[in-house]
Amino acid sequence: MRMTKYILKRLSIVALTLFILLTIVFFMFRVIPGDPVSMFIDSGLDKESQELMMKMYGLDKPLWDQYVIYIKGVLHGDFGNSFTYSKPVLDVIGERFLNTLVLTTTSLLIAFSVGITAGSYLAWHRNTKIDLFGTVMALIIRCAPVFWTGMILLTVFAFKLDWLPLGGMTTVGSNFTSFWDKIFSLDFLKHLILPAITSALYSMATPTLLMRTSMLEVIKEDYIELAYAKGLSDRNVRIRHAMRTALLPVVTIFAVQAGLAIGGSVLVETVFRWPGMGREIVLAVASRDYPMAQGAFLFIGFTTISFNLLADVLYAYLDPRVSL
Amino acid sequence: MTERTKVIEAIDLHKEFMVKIKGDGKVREIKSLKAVDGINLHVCKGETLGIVGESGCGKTTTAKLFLGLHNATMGSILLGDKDISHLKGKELKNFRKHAQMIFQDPYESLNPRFKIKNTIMEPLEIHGIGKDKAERYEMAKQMLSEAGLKPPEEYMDRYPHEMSGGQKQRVAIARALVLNPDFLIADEPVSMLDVSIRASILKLLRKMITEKDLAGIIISHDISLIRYISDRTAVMYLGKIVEQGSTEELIEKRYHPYTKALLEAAPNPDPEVKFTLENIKGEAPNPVDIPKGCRFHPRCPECMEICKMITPQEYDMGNGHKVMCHLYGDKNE
Amino acid sequence: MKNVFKVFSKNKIGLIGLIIFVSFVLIAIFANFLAPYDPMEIQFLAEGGVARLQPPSLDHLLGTTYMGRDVLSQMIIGSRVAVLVGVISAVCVAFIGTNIGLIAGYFGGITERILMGIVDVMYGLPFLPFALILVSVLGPGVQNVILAIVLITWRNSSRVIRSQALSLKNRTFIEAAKLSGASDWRILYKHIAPNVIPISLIYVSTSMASAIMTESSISFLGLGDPMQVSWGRILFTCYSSQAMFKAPWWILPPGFAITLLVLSGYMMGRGFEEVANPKLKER
Amino acid sequence: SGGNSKEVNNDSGSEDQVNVVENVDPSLKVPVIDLWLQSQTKDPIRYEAGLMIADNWRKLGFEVNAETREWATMSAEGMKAHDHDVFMVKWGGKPERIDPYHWLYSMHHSDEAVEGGYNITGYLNPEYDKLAKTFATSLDSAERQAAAKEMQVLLAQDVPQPPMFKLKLKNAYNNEKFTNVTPGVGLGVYSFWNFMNITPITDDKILNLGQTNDINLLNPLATKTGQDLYMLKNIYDPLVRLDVKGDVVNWLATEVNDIDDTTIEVTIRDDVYFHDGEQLTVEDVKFTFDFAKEIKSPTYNAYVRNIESIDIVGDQTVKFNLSEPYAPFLTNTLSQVLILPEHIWASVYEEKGAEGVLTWENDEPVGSGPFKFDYWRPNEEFALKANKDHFQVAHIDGIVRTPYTQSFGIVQGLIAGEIEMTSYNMMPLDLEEVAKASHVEIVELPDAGSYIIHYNMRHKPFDDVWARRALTMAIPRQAILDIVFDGGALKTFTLVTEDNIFWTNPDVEKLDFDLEKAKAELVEAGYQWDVDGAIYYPENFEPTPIME
Amino acid sequence: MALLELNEVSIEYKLSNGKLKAVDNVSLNVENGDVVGLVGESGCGKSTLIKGIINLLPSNGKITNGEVIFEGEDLSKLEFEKMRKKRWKEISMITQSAMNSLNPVYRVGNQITEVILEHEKMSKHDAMEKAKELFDLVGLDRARLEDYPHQYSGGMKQRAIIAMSLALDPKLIIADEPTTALDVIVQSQILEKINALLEGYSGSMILVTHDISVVAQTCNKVAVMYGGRIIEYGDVKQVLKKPNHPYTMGLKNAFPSLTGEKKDLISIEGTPPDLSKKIDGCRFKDRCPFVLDKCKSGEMPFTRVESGYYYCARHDEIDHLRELADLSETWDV
Ligand SMILES: Nc1ncnc2c1ncn2[C@@H]1O[C@H](COP(=O)(O)OP(=O)(O)OP(=O)(O)O)[C@@H](O)[C@H]1O
Ligand SMILES: Nc1ncnc2c1ncn2[C@@H]1O[C@H](COP(=O)(O)OP(=O)(O)OP(=O)(O)O)[C@@H](O)[C@H]1O
Ligand SMILES: [Mg+2]
Ligand SMILES: [Mg+2]
Repeated sequence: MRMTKYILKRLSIVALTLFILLTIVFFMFRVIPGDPVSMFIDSGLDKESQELMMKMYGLDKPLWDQYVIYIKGVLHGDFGNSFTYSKPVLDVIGERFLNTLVLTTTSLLIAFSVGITAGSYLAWHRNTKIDLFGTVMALIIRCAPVFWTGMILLTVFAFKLDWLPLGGMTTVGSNFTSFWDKIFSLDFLKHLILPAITSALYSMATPTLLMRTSMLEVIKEDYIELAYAKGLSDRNVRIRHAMRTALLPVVTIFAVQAGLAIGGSVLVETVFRWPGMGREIVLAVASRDYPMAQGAFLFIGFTTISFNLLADVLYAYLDPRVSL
Repeated sequence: MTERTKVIEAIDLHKEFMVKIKGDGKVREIKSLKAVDGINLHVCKGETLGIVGESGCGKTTTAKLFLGLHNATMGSILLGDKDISHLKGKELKNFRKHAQMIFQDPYESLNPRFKIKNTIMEPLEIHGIGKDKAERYEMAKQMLSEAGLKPPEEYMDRYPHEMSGGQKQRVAIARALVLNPDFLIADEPVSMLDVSIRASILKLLRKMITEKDLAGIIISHDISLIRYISDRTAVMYLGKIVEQGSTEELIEKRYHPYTKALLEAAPNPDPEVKFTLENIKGEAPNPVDIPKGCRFHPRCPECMEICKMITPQEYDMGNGHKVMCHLYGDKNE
Repeated sequence: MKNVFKVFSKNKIGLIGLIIFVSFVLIAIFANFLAPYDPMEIQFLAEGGVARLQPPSLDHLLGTTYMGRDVLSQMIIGSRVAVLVGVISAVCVAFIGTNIGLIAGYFGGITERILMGIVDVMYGLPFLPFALILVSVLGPGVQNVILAIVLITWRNSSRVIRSQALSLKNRTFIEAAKLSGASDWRILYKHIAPNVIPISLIYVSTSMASAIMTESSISFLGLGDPMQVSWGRILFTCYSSQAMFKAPWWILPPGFAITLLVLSGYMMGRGFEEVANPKLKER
Repeated sequence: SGGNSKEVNNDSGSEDQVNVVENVDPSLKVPVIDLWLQSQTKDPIRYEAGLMIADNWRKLGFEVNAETREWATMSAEGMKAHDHDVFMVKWGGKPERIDPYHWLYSMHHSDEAVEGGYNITGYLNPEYDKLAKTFATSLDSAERQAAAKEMQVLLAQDVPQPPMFKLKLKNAYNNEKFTNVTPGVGLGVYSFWNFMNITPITDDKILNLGQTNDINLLNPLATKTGQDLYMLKNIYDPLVRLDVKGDVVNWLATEVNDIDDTTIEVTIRDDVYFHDGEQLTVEDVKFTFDFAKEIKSPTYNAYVRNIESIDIVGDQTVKFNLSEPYAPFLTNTLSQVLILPEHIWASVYEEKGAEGVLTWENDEPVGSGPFKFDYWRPNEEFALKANKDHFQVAHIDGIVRTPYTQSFGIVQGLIAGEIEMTSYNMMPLDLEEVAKASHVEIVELPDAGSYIIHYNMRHKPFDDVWARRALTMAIPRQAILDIVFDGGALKTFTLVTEDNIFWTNPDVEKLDFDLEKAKAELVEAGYQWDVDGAIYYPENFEPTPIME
Repeated sequence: MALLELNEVSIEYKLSNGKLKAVDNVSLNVENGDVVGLVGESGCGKSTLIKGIINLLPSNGKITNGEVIFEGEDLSKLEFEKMRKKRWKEISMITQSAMNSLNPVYRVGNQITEVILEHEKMSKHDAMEKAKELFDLVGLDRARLEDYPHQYSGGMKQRAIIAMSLALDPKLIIADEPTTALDVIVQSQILEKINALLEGYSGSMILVTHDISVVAQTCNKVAVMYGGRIIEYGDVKQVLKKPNHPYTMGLKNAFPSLTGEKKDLISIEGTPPDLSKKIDGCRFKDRCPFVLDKCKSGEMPFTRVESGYYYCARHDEIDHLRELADLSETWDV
């Protein structure tokens, strides 16, 4: 009961934050020079048509009115129509968002499972060569620009070796009956491998290093010494006592990483032509598709915040000492 | 005992904290915690008052209230005849010259990034004492050697981590006294130190208090230490002073059952004397929910029906010895 | 400060990071002398024609780009943007973040709530998309990229510094300073600030790393300053011309350089972490 | 310092010291030229070329501030607000621009020199305006042709916004899968006729197209990108179509008669059915034009603006009454407006109103064209299938169009056989790449559009014809062709490109790269230089907007 | 045969810049039924020594010399698996800070049953039953087995650890400062509990503390450790009544007492030796008021007495020194 109340309270803060975000974003987009219509002058939009088009988009109204209309719409769950697609923004986002989500979730799962295992392994073998090597490697991979890693992987595995496709989400001409049908197909999987690995490599260092540090802290704790004194096996101490507790701070950064991954997905999506949110936001900004850009931005913001909330709840669930 | 002038006096002092604590489920609740719950205390010139009590009973809070580091929720603190409990700005700064404190943890009470000389010279600088740096340097040196760090030059340029705990505590004493205060509180000044050097710090404190004719309060949870250093002793339990009087008399008469318990529990280095502690149960309750009636009654071996309902008032047993216990109610009527 | 260098001399990782970083700074400072060619100058072959996509040779140690520009010179000149963006944004981020964190943490109450409220909202902003939009709003240009980075990343350090300030302000030596009569500002800047500086320095280094990364990402997406050669832009040009699969000499160096410089940031950060680590403030 | 070509090096050696003044009046200094470059993302060619142009202008003493703009910014501030100094645009050579109405009338008539108008440069020449009027309204094509040639001469002298290059468009297709490829003017293999004519060799009769971006909107009344319209033209039919050379051929219309200057009568076929089975009638034709006008369709506004009314005059005949003579009525209006099924659009209108029609997705378009809509998964695939019941049936069974964001994807797709055709213009590196794959064949076709540099005659120094001419002559065309285009383009000196034989005037003055001549003309006009080589106006200078 | 026999055990830590000899040549016998108190200042090597006994030294620590014979077997040479089987079953431990010795993320009950299940074939249910009995034994409410450690007070945690240490009926219990962090009253409760438990217990115990009074109250033997060496060992009553080493003398007099007349407390000035440096001569020489030239170099002379041994160069003048040591002036510097 209390938990629900807490979450509701947090959600109301989230709503407020989102509202502020929305306002910032709304006005920010209007400050950008350029408009969604004049870009088409060269392809044959004469001056009257331009005005008609501005009117069609509701951009002839005073800024404040546009804002009020937009906010009212948002409150009713209507984010307006995308100028580019002439579809409700939510429809477009929904699709792109799922794509991004599939990619980031996969990569985060890889990153965290590998990172946690590697991190605790390194901590357990602290001050050895393996530890040094692992730590340095993790750092190096963390520092390589993700788009560059992607480009290299693409060159090697797709271009040179021709093992995997050059990008995109599915093979040209393949036909799937549903979203789920698609994402569980072998073809999709092949397309997913490189981008997922690329962004997993990038996100992996943080959980690895954090897990390592956290383990090192935990190893010093008295209850680990006691666990040994109790005659527990090495494995038992390591997994049941050390890893379990060391996991806690890693959980909190999951949210941060997830937010980063979703926000940063634009790079991987660009390199691998993944039709996701990140790329959409760039396109929308470039084409001054205000409703689309606002919506996408808000959506990413919302996801980031939700992940934070999720992490807090998860943390409280995992750590009996913490109450919300 | 001659009648001396009160330097500082607390009248009906209260301090409440709002704390977040865990309720049922996994959500925090905000509750009030009465850390200090109406105490009356005073110290006179050249006198040392000891305060003993278990952890969490409000000793440190009391000390901080005396020094204006906390604002009292209720009640007042009189320095001379001035209430200092809600001072601000310049007045507060002025008051600082009169009252100083030594903290429990010498490792914590010195800024790790300050050299010793900076630590000691800083108060002088703030209050504009001494005409220039050189003079302040001299004053600091003088103070250090008074605090037993000889030769002082050797210590002036050190960082705290280059000194032992005892030495740091001496620096802390020097810093506290360099402003020539009238009033000094030492909050568990030796509890973090090794037994072998405790005595010298205690002695130094005692010497300073008498020599400089200060009013001193020394806080400890160890009543046997208090015996060695204080003229008067106050026993604190869950935010209240349950018994106070001259140290010797208090140890001898031990009116309050809690005082008795404390004294009995005090460790004794004599292997011939074994424990006799049977009569006190459990641990001090959480100050967030203080028991009704006498706050000691759940642990008290002599608990009566009345104790469960009514908070006892303070009874004067003569000679300034006061007890807060229903056992002594009739004697006073 | 002296301590910092002392610790660095003992801390291998930090030291290596420092050396790498200083090397890049030197390259950036002397870029004009070091670069064998003008990075934008189109090179011609002896037999005529643009020297397109020449593999590494003595004339062009790292080969040439599709437009016949010398990759090595571009790399060297490109270090200027990286170092500039890195250093300036890092210093600004640390300065703003530290001050806001200190003030919020120390004064608490409504000040803290407002400042941290802002930080919370900032945390809702997805970093890269927001940076992209800001750059679109402000127009391309290194200074705008820096501004965008600073506007967003100060949130990170301010949060940590605040929690540091929060814990420091309850430390006894702060109470002791209060007892000495020190004013709030004195306590804040003479007593607390020096104790958070190592942490700020961690943030200087790591924000430097992330600023460089962000700049290169923005440039890679084609939104950087087109009139400045930067590593991200070299990669962008390489990616968008169709040469990326064919010219490893073109695609590899900028990535390595970014990695190395970013790495140096994190390594220095590790060094500062040792400084900040309470283990060293031995009892 | 960059971008020096051999050509430039040769010429910059001239050390003539003409008109160098020691103490020149600083107020005469020619103001800085802001040259807007296209950001590299949108077009690296315009970016690189711009840098080279700026370099050469500097050699004349002009101070040039070259900075890049995002396309959206540049279009709003330059194309629309005309607030630029100078920038470059690549204008597409769409088939409807074969009739040079757009180039000659819209882009240079004084009526269009307002915000949002096409006369971006602000060219005001009464003599030209007169010719333009004739060109726009006369129904006599010889008269129009003469006017057009004359106008081109004027433009070549005055150089308000000179064309510089036209691309050699190189499209690719898979010659093991398809044959009979017929690229159309302006569109290359993306032309309607190609889709009609291309013939499969194997059993795989679906044509896979690779493009750089996705289509956006299938509502013919509201879409604004060519990409959308070209696909819609396969689904819907216009009354007439422009053939591969750009000439008008009847399509839905069986007969088109000019009754007089402002009245045109059109008779349509009686065997055309929409994809839902309803017959296409004259009512649909009338409805479409009326409807486009009524709901103020931005796409068609320019075309239907002149239509006063439409009368149904027979079972298969309608009469268009124009408010004023409009010469390109056939090439523009009748070939562009796609006939919509009234039974569908009228009910949408009823339900949603005018605004609703314009924002309607129409994501399952029903037309009458030789291809039917199949499916569309945005950013993945867009598919059409052949309409076997059409009066003209394509040889292929369908088209699948895949958007690749990166051109290398297209190239690799072609090589790997993922796609069989692209209208993406192959760059030299791509050509190198596809040369390895024998099944990829290149078709080449000169572009009907060109790269135009838009001076702003409202701003200094472009208000002076001598400055414009000199600047034009300082554009290192050959060097840019060699270095930037790597041979993938040609020089052009008239907006009506040389391949447009009927309309072009190849005998205009050609202001090719010649720094010396440029300088000489400037000297003649009285421009002066200080000792550092910076350029100054003559004393008591009055700009000459056009040549007299 | 002694239950545990330490023969000339030395333990070193590897540091980044050298070595630190935390335990230097220590010999000790623990007989069945013995309760040995190990006292000494902070950092003198107490914890290191007992970690050495059960082979739980951190990775940079190593037994460099001597043997640890437990029931005839040298534990220091035992391989991990065999040692692991012995831990808790034969030797259990009550750690220095019970506060942190319980894993915060598991219920206390589970942490107790975990050790039972690890060493004994028993069902979960039976193990839980056993845990309940143990809780009864140490006076904790059975229901609290379901709680997490953070829901316990300090005293309760300490009791829980004591309960855990008894779970497998070990032959030896090692308690490392079990009461340091606790309040006087709670401390005496715990000590009393330990005493009570020891009465019905056949095994032995080593109790580490820096508080002589704890030793006095609980142990029958005491080992006084200083600078890595046990400088005096013997029967509690003997050692505390008639200390033989000047350090023991000082230490004993540094403890305040509530009983008896109030005499001056003694303070042993100076700091313990730096164990990372090689020490020549007596370890206590820098702080010893009786130091002579002969103390300053060579090995410390070993003197065996009836119940144990001590190291002091002035062993023939001990009685005289003892008298001097009672005077606080002796210790003033
Ligand atoms: N700033 C504060 N905010 C909330 N609660 C506080 C604060 N300071 C002290 N308390 C609470 O007030 C009570 C009394 O604390 P105080 O520190 O005065 O006790 P103490 O007697 O000094 O204890 P100890 O012997 O452990 O130092 C405790 O329960 C403590 O948790
Ligand atoms: N892991 C370690 N690495 C290096 N030195 C250590 C390590 N653990 C302890 N030491 C050092 O060994 C010496 C003895 O430490 P130990 O913990 O045994 O002392 P102790 O008597 O238990 O002290 P305390 O009363 O503070 O617990 C100290 O000087 C300490 O600094
Ligand atoms: Mg306290
Ligand atoms: Mg210890």
